[in-house]
Amino acid sequence: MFKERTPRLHVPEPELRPGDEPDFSHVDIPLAGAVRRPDPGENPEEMRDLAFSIIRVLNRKGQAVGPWADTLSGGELLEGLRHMMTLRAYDTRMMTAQRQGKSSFYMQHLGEEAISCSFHKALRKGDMNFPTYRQAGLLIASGYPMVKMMCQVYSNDGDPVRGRQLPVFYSSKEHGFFSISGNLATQYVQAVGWAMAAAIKGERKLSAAWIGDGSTAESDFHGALVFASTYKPPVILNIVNNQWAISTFQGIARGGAGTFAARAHGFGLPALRVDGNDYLAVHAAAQWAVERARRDLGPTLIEYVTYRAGGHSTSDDPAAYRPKEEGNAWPLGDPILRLKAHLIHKGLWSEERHTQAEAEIMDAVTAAQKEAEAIGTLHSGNRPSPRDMFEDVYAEMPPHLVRQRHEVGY
Amino acid sequence: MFKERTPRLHVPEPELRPGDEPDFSHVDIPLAGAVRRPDPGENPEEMRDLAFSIIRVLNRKGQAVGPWADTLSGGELLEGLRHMMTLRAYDTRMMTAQRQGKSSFYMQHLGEEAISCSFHKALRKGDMNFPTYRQAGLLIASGYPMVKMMCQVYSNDGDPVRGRQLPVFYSSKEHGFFSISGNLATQYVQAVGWAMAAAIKGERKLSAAWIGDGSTAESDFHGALVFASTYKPPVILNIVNNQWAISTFQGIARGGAGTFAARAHGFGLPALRVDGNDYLAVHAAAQWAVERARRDLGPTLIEYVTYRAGGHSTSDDPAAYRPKEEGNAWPLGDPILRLKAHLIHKGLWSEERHTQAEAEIMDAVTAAQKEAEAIGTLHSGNRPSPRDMFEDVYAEMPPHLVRQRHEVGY
Amino acid sequence: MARMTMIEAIRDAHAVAMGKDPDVVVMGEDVGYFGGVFRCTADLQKTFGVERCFDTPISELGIIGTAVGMAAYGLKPCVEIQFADYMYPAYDQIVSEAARLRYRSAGEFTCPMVVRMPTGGGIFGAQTHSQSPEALFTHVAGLKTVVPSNPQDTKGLLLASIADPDPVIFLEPKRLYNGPFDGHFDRPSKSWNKHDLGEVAPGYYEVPLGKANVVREGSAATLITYGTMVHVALAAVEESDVDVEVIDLRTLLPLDLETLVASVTKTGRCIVLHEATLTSGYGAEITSLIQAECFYSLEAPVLRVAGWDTPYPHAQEWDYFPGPARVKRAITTVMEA
Amino acid sequence: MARMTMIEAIRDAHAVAMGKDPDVVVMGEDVGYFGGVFRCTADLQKTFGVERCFDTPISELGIIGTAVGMAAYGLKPCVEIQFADYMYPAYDQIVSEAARLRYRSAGEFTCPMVVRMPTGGGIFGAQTHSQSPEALFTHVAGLKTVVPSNPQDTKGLLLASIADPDPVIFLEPKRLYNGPFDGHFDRPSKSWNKHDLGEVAPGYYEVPLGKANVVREGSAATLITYGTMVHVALAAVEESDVDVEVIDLRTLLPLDLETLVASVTKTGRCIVLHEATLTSGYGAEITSLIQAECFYSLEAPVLRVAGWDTPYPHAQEWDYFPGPARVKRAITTVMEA
Ligand SMILES: Cc1ncc(C[n+]2csc(CCOP(=O)(O)OP(=O)(O)O)c2C)c(N)n1
Ligand SMILES: Cc1ncc(C[n+]2csc(CCOP(=O)(O)OP(=O)(O)O)c2C)c(N)n1
Ligand SMILES: [Mg+2]
Ligand SMILES: [Mg+2]
Repeated sequence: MFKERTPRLHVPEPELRPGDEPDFSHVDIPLAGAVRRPDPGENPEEMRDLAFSIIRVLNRKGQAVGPWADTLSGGELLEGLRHMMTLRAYDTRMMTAQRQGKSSFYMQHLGEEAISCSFHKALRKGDMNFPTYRQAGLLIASGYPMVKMMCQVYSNDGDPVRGRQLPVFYSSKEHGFFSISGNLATQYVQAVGWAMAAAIKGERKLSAAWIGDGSTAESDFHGALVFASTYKPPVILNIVNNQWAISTFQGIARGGAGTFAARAHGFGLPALRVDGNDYLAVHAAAQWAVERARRDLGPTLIEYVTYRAGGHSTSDDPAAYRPKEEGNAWPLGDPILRLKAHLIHKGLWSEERHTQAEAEIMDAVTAAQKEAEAIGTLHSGNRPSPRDMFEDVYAEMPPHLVRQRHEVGY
Repeated sequence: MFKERTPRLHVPEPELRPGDEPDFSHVDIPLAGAVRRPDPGENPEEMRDLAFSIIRVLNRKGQAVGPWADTLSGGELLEGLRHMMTLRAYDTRMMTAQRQGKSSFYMQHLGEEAISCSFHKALRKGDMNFPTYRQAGLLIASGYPMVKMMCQVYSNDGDPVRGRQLPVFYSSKEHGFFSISGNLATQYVQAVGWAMAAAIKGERKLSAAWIGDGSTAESDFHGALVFASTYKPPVILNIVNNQWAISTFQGIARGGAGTFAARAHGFGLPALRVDGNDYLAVHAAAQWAVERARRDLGPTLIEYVTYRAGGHSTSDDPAAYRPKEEGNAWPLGDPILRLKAHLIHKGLWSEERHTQAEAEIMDAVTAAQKEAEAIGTLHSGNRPSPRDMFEDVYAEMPPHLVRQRHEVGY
Repeated sequence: MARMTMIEAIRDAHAVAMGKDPDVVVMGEDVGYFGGVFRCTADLQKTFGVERCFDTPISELGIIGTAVGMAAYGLKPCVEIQFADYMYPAYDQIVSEAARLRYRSAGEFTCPMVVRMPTGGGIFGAQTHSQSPEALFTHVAGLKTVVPSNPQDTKGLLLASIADPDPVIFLEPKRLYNGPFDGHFDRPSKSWNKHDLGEVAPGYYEVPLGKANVVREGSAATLITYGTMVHVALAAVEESDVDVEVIDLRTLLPLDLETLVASVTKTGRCIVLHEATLTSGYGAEITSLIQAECFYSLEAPVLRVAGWDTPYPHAQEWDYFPGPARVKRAITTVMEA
Repeated sequence: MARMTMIEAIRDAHAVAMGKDPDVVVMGEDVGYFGGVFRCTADLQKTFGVERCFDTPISELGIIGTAVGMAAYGLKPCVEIQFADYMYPAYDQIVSEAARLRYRSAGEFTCPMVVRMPTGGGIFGAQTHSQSPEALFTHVAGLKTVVPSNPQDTKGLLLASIADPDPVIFLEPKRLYNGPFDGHFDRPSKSWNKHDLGEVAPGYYEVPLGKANVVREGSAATLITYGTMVHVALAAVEESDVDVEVIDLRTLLPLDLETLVASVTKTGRCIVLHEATLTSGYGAEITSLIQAECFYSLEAPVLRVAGWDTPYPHAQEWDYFPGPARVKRAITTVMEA
């Protein structure tokens, strides 16, 4: 017989809270280059190990090492650096604009720039992302006009979604960026449906689903995995594990055991776990998953390990629930500095060029901002019409809405 | 570079359809006694193998073998046999009664009797099951009065839930049987909440969640695993894999890869996979999980591998979607015959005693049925009052319901 | 013209739509090989292939969630929720996603899909196989809600729903699947075979959304209803000696308010009848509109007859169901007011 | 008496209830260590321990689903859904489970729980942080639905809800969290500090469920409303020269019909006002009841003023919100009818 113990509620707690010294020494981080790269066609059951490690390419010296290296040319890497720097500059300006009251709300990407910027490079025209609010890098990397993004942030008359959405919930079919919902996780399963449609139509397109660590707890995550494992359509299931979901740490979402990547195993799907602050590793993993999709081998789940260095949104102050300097202490570093170091190591970049590029980028962003502000900001200038409020509820406006619109005087 | 292939929708299909010869030769069934039994306190990560095999105790000769044997005494086994035989006799009578129009609906357990009957033996008073419609064995094994069950099947005036529920959706707090919902899976996560409550109150009780293979696709299954893995309350997460969900085979629910048991791994929870037609194996697995709960080691997931030998319900005819004789061909056999053989092997039972017991049990069931029918059946005799229709919507009847009740004349 | 049950009309509409448009796909629990627990999709898989009609896992969320993605891609998913009582797990995907996708993307992404589900009681299905949740859809901007009452309309409305560029909730009164049930549960059941509206034209035709049908003209009062209750209303009116006009809404949203207002303006009295729970039921909306639009014509308050504010019971089903007796009482009340 | 915001009143009610009854537990997204994104549960974890107030995974289904199990066990879960707009994933557990458990088990299992959620717009939250889904709850038998309009009521109603033996949906108009917002978005915002109803008594008290509050007596017309709109109504009435009686429902279900009927019988005119989408909104139920009960007193049709039948827009928030101007126009209309 065994000794009975009275049950307790085990509420996971992060080890560190405000006032504590940041410490990530318990995080098991493999050396760059250490994780094997199986052929994408290998049996998923033979690669379960990949869900419990971290694929890394860039080492501390800025070298690209190991079997996942060399998926991108020097030119592509330089472009990638520019994308990440642009996203960061954009974030900086928009955060400030929000603080100035020019916008109602903003959400930044600080520390997570590599993921969306690099992932985009593995896609092609016709593929579709179902992003969360923290993948604006997909738009930047796709060349979407920044002025348009800003117009949405300002909810002015240039806003492509007519002032109907929160600032950062962009939408662009042309740029493979599905309209962001605001309800967490709902789009994860929609991405699976989109890929099923591609499979039904027999068209060579894939979709990429995006979700945060905290949001994996939502039902749609499960629905997505169930349908993805059943029909095996060309979908890539991305989880951005930035370790925080507003004020709760990742332990609340996964109970302190296993990894988010391992969720795929219960569905017979392969999973990769990747250094999300390593532009090269993100791309290599994405490319591997893209190959599986394009070979009709089915879905792949990828967990990007990163750290949300900023607040959740402009409404959040992380100092209330975690140590202040934790972001700087995160051992996987800053994705921009790491790619910069690699490019310098390769002789393709220098501190001077970086400083100059920073200035150029900021100039371009500022110019775009001027252009957007010339149209209007949240409380001034040209704004979408109240008439727009009644449009697009249906393709054709039904009588009761026409009546209501008339009541408003339009 | 790789060769691109146009994606297709991979719709899983069972290998056999009506007209085909039943064939289970592809099912990998380990020998009885072959699967190891780790200590319940072992690290869940060290026992992932248990989710990919089948724990079996009874071999073809009727012997109980291996590390999972010997959890029950001969007397307990004899009682278990009686429970299963009673459940089967009850099913037979109620199926007939439904066909005679005495009831609106019925669902039987044919082939799955061992699971609920044996599981119950691992519990104690105060524990709570959150069953589906296919675990009436829990009530039978707990000594719940059969007449009461029948009164509910007949929706007569003796129906403990006042005619409000479908026939087989029983409820008995005293017997640790939570009110069955009718909406699949919803109760899986409620069981986790119940166990969390026990943990919050520090009371030595556990709960058992029940779900069918098909229903694991529902969102509540995920919610249950997320909350169970986060707070680690004393809950046992049971999956009855009877291979069919109405007309769809288990491949639709799990995409033909992995096992249902393996779903636990993504949450860091231990999982067992058990021969559901082996009364001894079911009990041994249940006891192992109960020990984990009572030692406050947290949740355990158990997948019971069985086969739904009958139709889904009285509204279903399985001949429309699967080979007729598939039930008989299922290699793990009939749970009653297997336990019977074991008891005979042990010298505790004989063909004669079995035949005699069958007759006795059928007499008892028939007597109960007479008693229940004396009160009434669906369309005749005493039935719950329309007044009952308005009760228990709230603890206290609000004015609008009083008004409506008066309108009906009560 | 062929005689059909409502089930056959649904199947026929699917077959016609799938034959006409390769982008129409059908999915749901048990709808593929087996053809649905009510057989509404029988043979579609055989005819159109497993990629056009297939079984899904038991996840209503997954069904609607993937359908949203498919619709955004360019397909026209026509999905079945096995019982309306089981639509709740998909409610978020319907309300927050399907209904609002066009709006929030300013028309860039759209969601043309049909969500079919059997509704209503009268089959001893108890609380989880009897619900009529239409009011939970009519409150949601971006959805259209349709409830047919006979095979002829069913086919035409379903084809119109599939052709519609927006998400349509298509509620099928399951008590009408096999015959025009008039609420007299204790009489032999009738079949569509002997009913005029059981005649269904072959090929493609639409019954337009948003157009109500005056199924019986009358001068003394107006009875507004839909689905199963159309037949209950007609039976009750036949049994009463009051000349009641009976209107079958067919589409709850968009609503054919004009037809309703014209009728009530004429009759001066109005009953609204549905099987769903009274409080905050769709009858409340109709009542509110009628009292606003016809205030000066009304000689009596609009009277609602509906399911009681309780879950749908099993044994007391016929005490719950608003049958002809209650409707006749209501006619008397509204005439005497 | 202490001056409190609505947020502080909620927190205080929690603290009082938890102090009084060890079975009261609080959980939800971010409610534990951090104390909730609106700070409604601040310090509860510190005071009562991590087992009485804790953070949950981001699964509204899981929150309500586990709460149902806890309530059935004997606890009294008081849970927060971060925004009402995010309650849909939990809707099945609320409608099919919490609301019907007592009924389907004939009282053997019950579900005493409170589901709190911030509702309403006016904070530039757009379609996913602005909704008022009360009608989706009032249609469901087995639920009670409460909407407070000031700190004093909030505390008493929340304590009454926690004490209630059945599931209560507690909708908190977030635009009132910090002050009595009257719809004049372009004027400086007011605080509860200077408002009488910001005075909250210490300790335990209940404001009973099912009792409306006549917040302004009047003789010319009755304006029935709840939540944020109470303040909008009062502002509009003050600015008009019509003597309108304003009623704050406080509890939508059970409804204090008596108080409403008494008022409309007296005034003969009635406006129903809410922020939620018009069609099938709760105003339809009120309107239907009033026209039925007060038919012979009504001198004008009951007039509904509500949010438009569109998703809640972002930039056009103040065109959507039914502010004082629209209410004043409605007063004129109803008086001139
Ligand atoms: C259905 C739903 N529930 C709750 C919220 C509120 N909410 C917005 S973001 C967020 C945290 C998400 O965390 P995570 O998924 O880790 O993404 P991250 O913000 O870290 O990128 C929460 C709870 C929501 N938007 N939708
Ligand atoms: C939410 C919900 N969706 C659909 C149904 C209809 N339904 C009842 S039983 C069933 C199949 C369940 O299969 P499984 O979970 O394998 O259990 P089994 O019947 O095999 O024991 C379905 C689809 C339901 N009751 N609830
Ligand atoms: Mg996160
Ligand atoms: Mg099954």
